[in-house]
This record gives sequence, C-alpha cells and structure tokens, in this order.
Amino acid sequence: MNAEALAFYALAAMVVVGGGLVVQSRNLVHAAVSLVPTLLGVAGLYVLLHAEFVTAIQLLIYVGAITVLILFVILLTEGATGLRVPQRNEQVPLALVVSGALVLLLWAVLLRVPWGPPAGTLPPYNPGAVGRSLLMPYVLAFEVTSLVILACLVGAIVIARREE
Amino acid sequence: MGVGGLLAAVWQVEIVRMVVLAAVVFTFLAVGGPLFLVLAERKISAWIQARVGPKHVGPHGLLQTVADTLKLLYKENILPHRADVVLFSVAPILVAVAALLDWVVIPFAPGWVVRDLNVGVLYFAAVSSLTVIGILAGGWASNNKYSLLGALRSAAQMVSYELPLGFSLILVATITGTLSTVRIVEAQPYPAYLYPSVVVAAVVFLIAATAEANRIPFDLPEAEAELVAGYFSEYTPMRFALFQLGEYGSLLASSALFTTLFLGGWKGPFQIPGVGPVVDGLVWFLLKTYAVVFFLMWVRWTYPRLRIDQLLGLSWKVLLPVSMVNLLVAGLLVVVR
Amino acid sequence: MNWADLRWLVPELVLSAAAVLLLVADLFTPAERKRWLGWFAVASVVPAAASAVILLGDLQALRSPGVRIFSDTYTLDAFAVYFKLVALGAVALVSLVSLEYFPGRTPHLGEVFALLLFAGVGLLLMASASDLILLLLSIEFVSLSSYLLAGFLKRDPKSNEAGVKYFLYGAATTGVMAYGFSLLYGLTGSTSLYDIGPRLGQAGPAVYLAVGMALAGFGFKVSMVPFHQWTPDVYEGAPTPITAFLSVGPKAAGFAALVRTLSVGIPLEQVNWPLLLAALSALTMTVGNLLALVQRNLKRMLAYSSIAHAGYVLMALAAWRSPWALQGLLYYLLAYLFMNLGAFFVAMVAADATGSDEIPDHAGLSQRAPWVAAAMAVFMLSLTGIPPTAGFFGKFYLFAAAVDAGLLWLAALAVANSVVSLYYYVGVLRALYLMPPATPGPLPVPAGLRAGLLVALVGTLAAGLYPQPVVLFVETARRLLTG
Amino acid sequence: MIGLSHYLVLSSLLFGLGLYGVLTRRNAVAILMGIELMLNAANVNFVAFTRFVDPTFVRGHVAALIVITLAACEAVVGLALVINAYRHLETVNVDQVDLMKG
Repeated sequence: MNAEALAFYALAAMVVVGGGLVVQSRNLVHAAVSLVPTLLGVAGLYVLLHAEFVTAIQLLIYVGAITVLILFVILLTEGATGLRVPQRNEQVPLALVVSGALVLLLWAVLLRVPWGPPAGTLPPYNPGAVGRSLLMPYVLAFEVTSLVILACLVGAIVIARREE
Repeated sequence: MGVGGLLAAVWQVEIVRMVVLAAVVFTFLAVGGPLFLVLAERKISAWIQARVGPKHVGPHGLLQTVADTLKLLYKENILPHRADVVLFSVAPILVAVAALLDWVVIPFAPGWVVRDLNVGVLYFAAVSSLTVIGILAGGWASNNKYSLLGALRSAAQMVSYELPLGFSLILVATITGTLSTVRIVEAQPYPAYLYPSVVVAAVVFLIAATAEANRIPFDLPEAEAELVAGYFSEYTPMRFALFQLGEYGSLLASSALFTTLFLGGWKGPFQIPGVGPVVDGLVWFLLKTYAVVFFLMWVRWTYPRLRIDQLLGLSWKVLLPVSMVNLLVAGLLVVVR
Repeated sequence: MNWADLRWLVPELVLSAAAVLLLVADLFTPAERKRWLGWFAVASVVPAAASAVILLGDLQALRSPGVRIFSDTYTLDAFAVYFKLVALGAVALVSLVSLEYFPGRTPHLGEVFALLLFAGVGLLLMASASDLILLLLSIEFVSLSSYLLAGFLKRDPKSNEAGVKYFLYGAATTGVMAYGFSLLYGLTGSTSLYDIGPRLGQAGPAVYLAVGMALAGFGFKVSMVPFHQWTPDVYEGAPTPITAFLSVGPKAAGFAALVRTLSVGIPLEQVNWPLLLAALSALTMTVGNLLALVQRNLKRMLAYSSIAHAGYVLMALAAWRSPWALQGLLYYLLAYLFMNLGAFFVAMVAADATGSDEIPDHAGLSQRAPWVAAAMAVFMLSLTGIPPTAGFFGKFYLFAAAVDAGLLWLAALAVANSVVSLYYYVGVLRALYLMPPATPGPLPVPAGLRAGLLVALVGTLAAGLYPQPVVLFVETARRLLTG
Repeated sequence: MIGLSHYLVLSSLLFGLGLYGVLTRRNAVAILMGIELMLNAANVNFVAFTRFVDPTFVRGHVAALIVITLAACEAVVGLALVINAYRHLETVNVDQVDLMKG
C-alpha cells in the first residue's frame, strides 16, 4: 500500500465515520462537533487532489466559520436542554431505503462511466491559477458572489437581531 | 507488509510528516516556551506591580513553573457531575493541537520551516479557528452555565476578531503577491510608499491577535469576577494545563507570525559574525518574537479589561472599517505603481 | 475580460447600484420618510427595463442571435431580455404594493426594498446564465433573498415558519442540484452549457442521473411536483406581497433557466427529457388542482393553483419538438404574471379589511369594493382560461403545442384539469358576489395597491384582447433561442 | 493507485449520509448539518473531476469555492431565521412547527 492510498483510506474513514455521527448522534452538540473531523477529512482529500487553495478555504470557512456558527446556534437554542426530545422523526426506515437506494444507484451508474481522460499534464494548482480563473473567465460569478454576501448579511442581521 | 513497512508508508503521508515535525518544533519551542512564558509573565507582572515574583524554587525562581507543572500532574482529575465525558476530554486536546498546527508555516531561519505551504497565511488563519470549536465544546461539556457563557463569549470574540486579522493578512498578501510565509519574509522590507498601510495593518493585527488569544484587555471569557474562570472553570489539572498550553502556544504563535509578516522574520539588521545564516536567522527571529511577547505581557498588566459590548464594538465598528479602507488604499497603491 | 462587454450588463448594474444606494440611503432616512425608499425602488426598475429594451435594439442592429460574454458564462438574447422584462415587471409591481403593506408591519422598510431589488438582480442573472457556476449562483441569489423576505415579519409566527420551511426545502434541493451539476461537469469537463451540449457523448444513464438531480433545483423554484411541498405553507405564511412575488418572479426565472439549460446544454438525442417532463407536467397539474379543491384559505388555494399552473407551463417543455411550445411558454408566463399578481393584490385588499385570508371572510366584497371584485372576476376567469383573457390565449398556445407534438393525452388531461379548476376559482367569485358582507360600507383601497391592481387588470385584458405585439415579440425570442 | 472512482464512491456515500440526515432529523439546525454534508459531497466531486477529467483549467476549484461561499451564506440566512423563529415558536423542531395545515 502506498502513501497516497493510505492517506486516502484514513481520510475516507474520517469523513464517513464523522458524517455518520453528524446524522446519527442523538446529541446535537456531538453531531455539530462531528462535523469537524468530517470537514477536516474533506480538506485532506483536497490536499490529495492538489487543491491547496480550496483546502485553505475549506478550513477557513467551513471548519472555522460555518461549524462555529452552527454550534453557536445549537447552544443558544435547544442544544443544552433538548436532549430528552427524540431527534429523529418517524421516517427513518423510508429515509434509509431512499438514501441507501440512491447511493447504490450512484455507485452502479458512476462506476460504469468511461470518464474522460485528462486533457493534458497537471499544471501547478497554486493560488495564483485559481485567482486568475476567478478573475478572468468567472469574474461575473465572482462579483455576483459579493452581492449575494451583502444581501445575506443585511437580511440576516435584520432577522436575527433582537427588537428593542 | 510488516509493522515497519506500515510505519514507512505512514511516514510517506505528507500530512503525517507535517504534524510530527510541527509537534517536534512545538515541543522545543512552545512547550519549553510556555514553561518559560508563565514564569516570564509572573516576573514581568511582578516587575510592573513592583513586586518580586516567584523566587524560591531554583535560582531566582527559575524552576517555579516546573514545580507548578509537577504539582498539576499530581492533582486529582475530577469530572464534573453529568459532564459530557467525550467532549470534555477532547476539547482541551483540540485547543492544544490547534496551537501546535500553527507552527507548520512559521519560518525560523532561511530554509527552516516545517512546510512552506503555498497558502501559508490562510492556513494560519484557518487553523486558529479550530480553537473556537474546542472552547465551545469544552464550555458546553462542563455542564455548568458559567462555563457555557464564558465559552459563548469567547467564541463571539474570536470570531469577530478573525475578520480584522484576516484583512491584515490579505494586505500583506496583496503587497507581496504571495501567501507563502517564506516568500513574505523574503519580500521584506516592503517598499517605503506602503509603510503607512503596513503600520496600520500591523497595529490591527496586534490588537486582533491579542483578542484572539483571549488576553487582557480582551480576556472577558475568563472574567474572574463575573464568570468564575470562564469556559475552563470546571477543568482540573491535566486538561487545564492543555488549555493553558493552547493559550500560551497561540500567543507565541501570533507573536511569531507578527514577526514573520511585519518585522522581517529571520532577517536581522546585521549579520552576527562567526555563525552561519541559520543560527543568525534563528537568533534574530527568536529575539523579535520574544520582544513581541514581552510587549503583549506588558499590555496585559497595564490596561483594564473591556466590557463585552465595547469589545465587540471595537472589532466591528473600528478595526474592521479601518482595515477595509486600509486594504483598499494599499491595493490602489500597488496597482498604480 | 473586455470592459465594453459590461454594457450588456447594464440592467443588472442599474438594479444592483439601486439596491446598494437604497441601503445607504436607508441609514440617513428618518422613520417617517421611509416610504420614499419604496418609491425609489419602483423608480429604479424603469431605467433597468429601458436599458434592457435598448440592448434588444442593439442586438438587432448587430444582426446577432445573442451575445455571449465573460467566456460564455453570460448570454444576452431576446429570450433573456423577455424574461428580464417579466422579472422587472414583477419587482416593480410588488414594490408598489409593498409600499402599502410593510409600513406599520416592520420598521425595516429599507431592507425589504433592498432585498426585493437584490432578488431582482438574481432574476435578471438567471435569465441570462449559461454556465453551471453562474446558474447555481444566481438561483441561490434569488433563493436566499426570498427566504429572508418570506420570514421578514419577525413578530408574525406564520412568517417565521414560512421562512424556516422555505429555507430548509430550498437548501436541501440546492444540495441535490449542486451534486447534479458536479456530475454534469465531470461528464463533460466543462461548466459552460455550450460545451456541455456537444460533449455529452455516450454517457448513458449517468446523464439521466445528473439531469434528474439538477432538475431538483429548478423543480423547487417553479414548484414542480415532487418538489412542491414547501409551496402552500410558504405562500400562506409569507407576507402577501412577497407571496405574490414568489409566485411569479422566481417561477418565471426558474422556467427561463430550465429552458436554457435543457435546450442548450442537454441535447434531445442524449436525454429524452421531453418525455420525463411530460410525466412531471401531468403529475404537477393534477396534484396541484386536486389539492386546491379543498382549500378554504385564499393564499393557500392560490398556492396550489400556482403548482397546477407550473404543470401547464411544463407542458411546453414536454412538447418541445413543436414550434409552438416556446411561444406558449413565453406567452403564458407573461399572462401569469398579470393575472396571478392581480389575484394576490385582491387578496391583500380583502385581508386588510377583515384581517383574514379565509375565502368565506371575503364575502360580499362586490358590495364594498365593486371594482376590486370585478378585477378579481377577471383574474379568476383568466386563471381558469376563459376568453377573452390572457390566460385563455396562453392555454390555447400550450394545448396547441401539446397536440402538435403528439401529446394528445397530456392536452386532454390539461383540459380536464382546467375544468376542475373552474370549480375553485368560481368558488371565490361566489363568496365575493353571492354572499352578504359581514360588515357593510365601502372599503378603502390604498393608492399603491390601486395602481398595482390597475396594471395587472389592464395587462390581463390587453394581452387577451390585443395579443399581437406579445406574439410578435415571443416569436422573435423563440427564433433567437432555437436558431 | 487511488483513482477517480475512489473519490466518486466516497462522495456518493457522503451525499447519501447527508440526505439521510435531511430526511430524518427534526431539528432545523440538524437538517442544515445534513445539507452541509451534501454540499461537501458535491465539492469533492468538483475538485476530483478537475484533477482527473479537466486538469488544465481549475473550473472545479472555482465551483467548489463558490459552493463553499454559498454554503456560508445559507448557514447565515438559515440560522438567522431559526434563531428568530425560536424566539417566537420556542422550538426548532420542524415537525412541531405547524401553524398551517391543509
């Protein structure tokens, strides 16, 4: 077994076990904290895929901001007190069948696809390349993102703030 | 494949190597560092308050921290009533590990860096946010409302100060055109026409880093009078020591990063005669880093604590707008030149 | 990037600038003057619409079917301009009636109008996006603004519930759609619809899977069964002007994006999507209609009716091989804009008087506000599809397209559904005209609402009595999209 | 050798887990966590496809970055709505929130 395979399987285990805990934990704080290994595992996969910049952003935004925000809201609402309430609805068997079937379907279909061969040699995926891509072909998407963030920020503050 | 083979394979995994090397650095610098820092802090505070400070254990009290640590190790480990065992144990480790991971991207001397990441500066910002999760988890797991309140305050504070900190980092990246810490050091000194911007960014960074490390005047999370000891009030010796380790570790790491970004890192004003470039770089780097640490301690023992609303207001209403305008100005200057 | 390309973005730029300006102006406007912000929002739509029309002229002068800019991520053609005008119409009319609705209900007027304009920018982008990344982004732009608007009345528990439910359904479908988009990218190695089309080679079932997952996102926006469950709760709970907006703006733009994605990005030879959509169309119109039958709440009834109408419009995609299909879709969405907005505006008038959205509480509106009741009659008849209203022409087009494409069964089902719908639409009129009012006396109608109603009424009748200009425009747009 | 199929198997599994969470959770925040897993699965795909199918351009990286940003916006908007709803309805369990029926 080479290093890449070892790393991949370790990270995959982290992602799957962590993800399982996220959806399965009775305790919501545990579920939220389990997001950390899951998201870190995904960040590790990005390292294996030579996507350094995406890794950094994954750590910064997903682990650093989104998880913290989720944890915060759980602690502010029912996280500390809601432990006696059942956390799952009565759809468990149905959901198990639906998502299980979907995963099997995805496997069955995706593993048979003759995925296109790499078009060329691997270029250096440094932050510069991603930056140029963001600011040249995808500049419109990039600029629109800033508007989206502005709209969300303003709206979320109005909604979340306590009225005097 | 035997155990040896497996170990060899594990060693080939870059992440593993990174973490192990960072741990080695951390042990030498940060674990040695906090032992020394705690003593230094007590001595400096004593000096500021015209006291003597610890002096009986070892010559001039040099071994005081060692004795304290041994005492901590001997103490009983208490688990609070109905605490969440898993999270209670994991939280301090998370905080300590986050402080450890910071050291991956700090360059000590030419060529002496655990890993020169392409995205080093971003990495630093990202890893330090792991601490927040550790603190929130620890505060909640203690099953104590003071701990929880302390943790929430701490998280709010760290998240608010991450933004101005990030803007300072981006400013440096804009000027140097790179996110790699090594190349940032190499790019210094910065061109003179950018000095005003750099100074503003440095000041913002210093304030934000102090707040990130939860130190006075930003140490609200553990405001002793209001919240007992904050998020770690329920923590007993070993785990408490891990939290302390994380706190001092991140103080040291922030100082080291400040040195890297704004004080020229390993570059000294002159070459120390008779030593190689590595020793020279190391000496200058440590000298500057500890000077920053000293400055922060000085501040801690001089200024009173801010109130929570003042604290968050300072970040959102002062530091953030200032650093945004600053970034805009610097960006324009870079483009125009 | 070419600076000159920016001129094709003028409508978006105008609207974004207006939104940002509005936010800044909000800071300096005293509370009693905040209504001016609403007028500003309405006014800012005018230059945006005017520039869209001018751009259309430029396109014709260039004799080009459409321009693709920013590495093909953005396409401006007559099809896009058409939907931009529809979206801008929705934004303007909804802002107009919001002027009468939100003051007194929330102190944050500036943010309401700013969010409406932001949602408008998203709609404009959706009409033009021709790249998976921009498509995802613009759909999310509209969605996120809509979640916030739906939950905007902070003290109203129903509005809270609407916001949370809308968000949860929307975010989940975004997740599915993003996964579908990632598969499309993987199958073709590109995010541009223009590349994806030709490159979707011998992939087989994977393409179906990818398209199916991508459809979840569009299906959510246009409330297509089985992604419709959010619709009744959100329509009932959201502030009524916002409900009106959701029922026309995002729906029209969702169809625009769906049409562009399927017609440009997914070749008919690779995926038989018309057949898939025929099934979904049949399901959607039937489910919507049957559930609408049992509703007593006017907003809820209109919610199910809007699901049914999504089903009718989907017929156009099912009958894509017919040249009438796209015309029908375009025409119908314009008609739907006027008649559905009008119906919601009447609901606002009545609810203002009685404080209730239940249909029986609207009893006797014909005696208290005869003109409003008459307008409602027109809207209800138009929604049913009775001549000479716009709804009739729209349905006529769509049915013709279905028959033309050999989907007789679908056309028959649609006719049957229309007959069923007569029952609940006329039920509203029965309450309005035949039942006595609980409290007599004339009902005051605020000016903004009156203006909005008038525009909707004129639109519904004009498009029905004199459809030629619209038909001409629609025909041009069709030729430009399909070449 | 780790190839594209390894990543696809993993991302489908992650997506399935997320979907399961979305379908079974009662708490709004917990549903949001499931959604985050789904978005991460899509991102793993985007980045893996860049590496194995489309290596000359970094389109997948850009897509992943945009999705991450959108996820952050969603979290902000969703949690604001949840916090506000919690103040008035005193629950964040979606099946207990049913003022409207029909």
